[in-house]
Amino acid sequence: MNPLAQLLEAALFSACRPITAEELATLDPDASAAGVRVALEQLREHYDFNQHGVELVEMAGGYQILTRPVYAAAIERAQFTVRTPKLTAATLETLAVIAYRQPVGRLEIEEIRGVSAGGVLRSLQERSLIEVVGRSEALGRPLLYGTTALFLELLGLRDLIDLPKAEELTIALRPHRATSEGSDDAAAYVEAES
Amino acid sequence: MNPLAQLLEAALFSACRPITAEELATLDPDASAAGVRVALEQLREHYDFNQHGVELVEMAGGYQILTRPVYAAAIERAQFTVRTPKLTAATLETLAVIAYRQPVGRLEIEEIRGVSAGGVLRSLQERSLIEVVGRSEALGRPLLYGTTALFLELLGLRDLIDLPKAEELTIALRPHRATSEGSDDAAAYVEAES
Amino acid sequence: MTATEFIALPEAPTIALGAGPGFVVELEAFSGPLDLLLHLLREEQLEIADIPIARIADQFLRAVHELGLNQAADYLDMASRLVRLKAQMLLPRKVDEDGWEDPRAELVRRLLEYQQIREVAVWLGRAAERRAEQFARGYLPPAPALPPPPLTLSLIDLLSAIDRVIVGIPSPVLHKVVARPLDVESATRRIEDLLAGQEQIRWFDALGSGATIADVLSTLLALLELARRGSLRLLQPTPFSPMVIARESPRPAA
Repeated sequence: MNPLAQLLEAALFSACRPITAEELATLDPDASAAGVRVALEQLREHYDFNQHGVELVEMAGGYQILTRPVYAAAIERAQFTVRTPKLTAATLETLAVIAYRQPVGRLEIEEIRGVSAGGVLRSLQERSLIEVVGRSEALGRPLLYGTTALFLELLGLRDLIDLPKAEELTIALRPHRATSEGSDDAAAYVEAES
Repeated sequence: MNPLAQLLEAALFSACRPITAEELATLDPDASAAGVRVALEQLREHYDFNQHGVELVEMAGGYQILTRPVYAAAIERAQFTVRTPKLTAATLETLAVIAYRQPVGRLEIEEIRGVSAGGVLRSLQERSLIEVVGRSEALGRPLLYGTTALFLELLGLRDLIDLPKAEELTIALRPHRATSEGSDDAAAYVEAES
Repeated sequence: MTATEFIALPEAPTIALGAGPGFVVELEAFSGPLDLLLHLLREEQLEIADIPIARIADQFLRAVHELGLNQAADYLDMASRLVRLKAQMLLPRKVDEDGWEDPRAELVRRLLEYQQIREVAVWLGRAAERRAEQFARGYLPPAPALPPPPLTLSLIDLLSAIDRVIVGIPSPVLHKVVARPLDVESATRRIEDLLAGQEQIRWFDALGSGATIADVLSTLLALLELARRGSLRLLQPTPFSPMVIARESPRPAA
């Protein structure tokens, strides 16, 4: 491994969250962005080629070293660490609404899920999986929520675009408001319904 | 690396503490004590021979994977190991109450948040985010708190009136002094305290 | 099997509807009224786009009742919507009437939308499980003694905090309205004590002397509750005659 790859490995080992390429570049004043990319690639290949127990994962806009899934059961049995508890259906549904509709207010979330959302929203905020991203222009100017980097980390996603596309779902999702024109949107939606 | 060495690497990486050779042997029911020793030796040699940024260290009767000392300075400077010290939820909530209700006494803060506020108030004062701005007329003449200039600076606000208005929030909070008539407000305030 | 016996079926809860004496289901299996509704439709292999409202409304009401969800406002809200829809569907309309809007359209739209969200939620759940198979570094040596990095505080964080505070506020703190509280518990005890001693009592006995409006209301609520539980009977022998409160011999619990 080249010296930069070694430094990056040490840095990634010492961190407990994904580190962006930009952050990694600050480690060595002489390192270029391209150099960091090459070194990261070398590190990834080294882990794969030499069949290490860990791998380099790209996630939430950054890089992190994680153990390979195949060892999870043995490590848990030996009680060296514990797996993150499963998310409840209510949590997952609320996250799903926010992930696709963000920025989205509490009222819309409650309308879609058919249940009140106060408790779930609070707990998601406390766990930093969602955050307030602004306020709506609507009456009462309610707070709008969006997902955080930690949400991506929890799901092992690089970016929100890794979420399933509308056309990949069995039923087409209504495109969210920010990205589409009102009238076309409504027409397309009615079509999808029939 | 042999399969046991891979498993040991994953386990040592994910463990929350140094792990003894005996504990490591529990990972694989087929592994002998000798086998674990051989695999650990292979792991150590692999890290050294391939000039990894990390090394296998034996200490306090257990094994750990640690970054090599030569990288310590660079990693410490980059501060990847510590997340940026965000304020805790309790601190932020207390700060939010003070920002909107100032001047406000400890009792009212505790009433709103439903928990005692002494520790949080002290820590906010130590960080110069809040300060004592006066005493209430109520029984015992309790101290009243308000936010500081540093508070505005950190939020990038010119003035308290740049905060979202109470009426823009879901539930109207009591308007803060800057936006309302002194006398009425003060009257309401004395009422609230008694 | 009674309605109080639940078996955990995490993936696909099966409900024995109609045929059996009750349900076999885990309460937690439903994340809301729309979920329950989708489940009923699936069980009966019915199309979302063409819901037989009358049938599904009855099944929903029965499910809510038997699952003990009567307390949950969200379920009751849906139940009342379904009952209203059922009534609307019964209204006569001309065969070739233009502009007739299917009263079910809104419900169908919501169900389809919710189904999409469910699909995404399942996807998210799988992604989270896959991620949970990979561990990050566990042991971190103690942090070096460096000056703390600059404090970060953002308006967004503060707004989130305000939001959390608002959710937690029990009531506006400016006004403390001390209402004369209803004390149904004491009234219940008083009635039960009286009935322990005698077979029948009168309304005025139950009320006691010097009763305030709060006492009258408390007593009335206590009587209604006890009657609902089957602990007593409320009788009025003739119109406008004083109410008679009679002890009921305890029945075996349903």
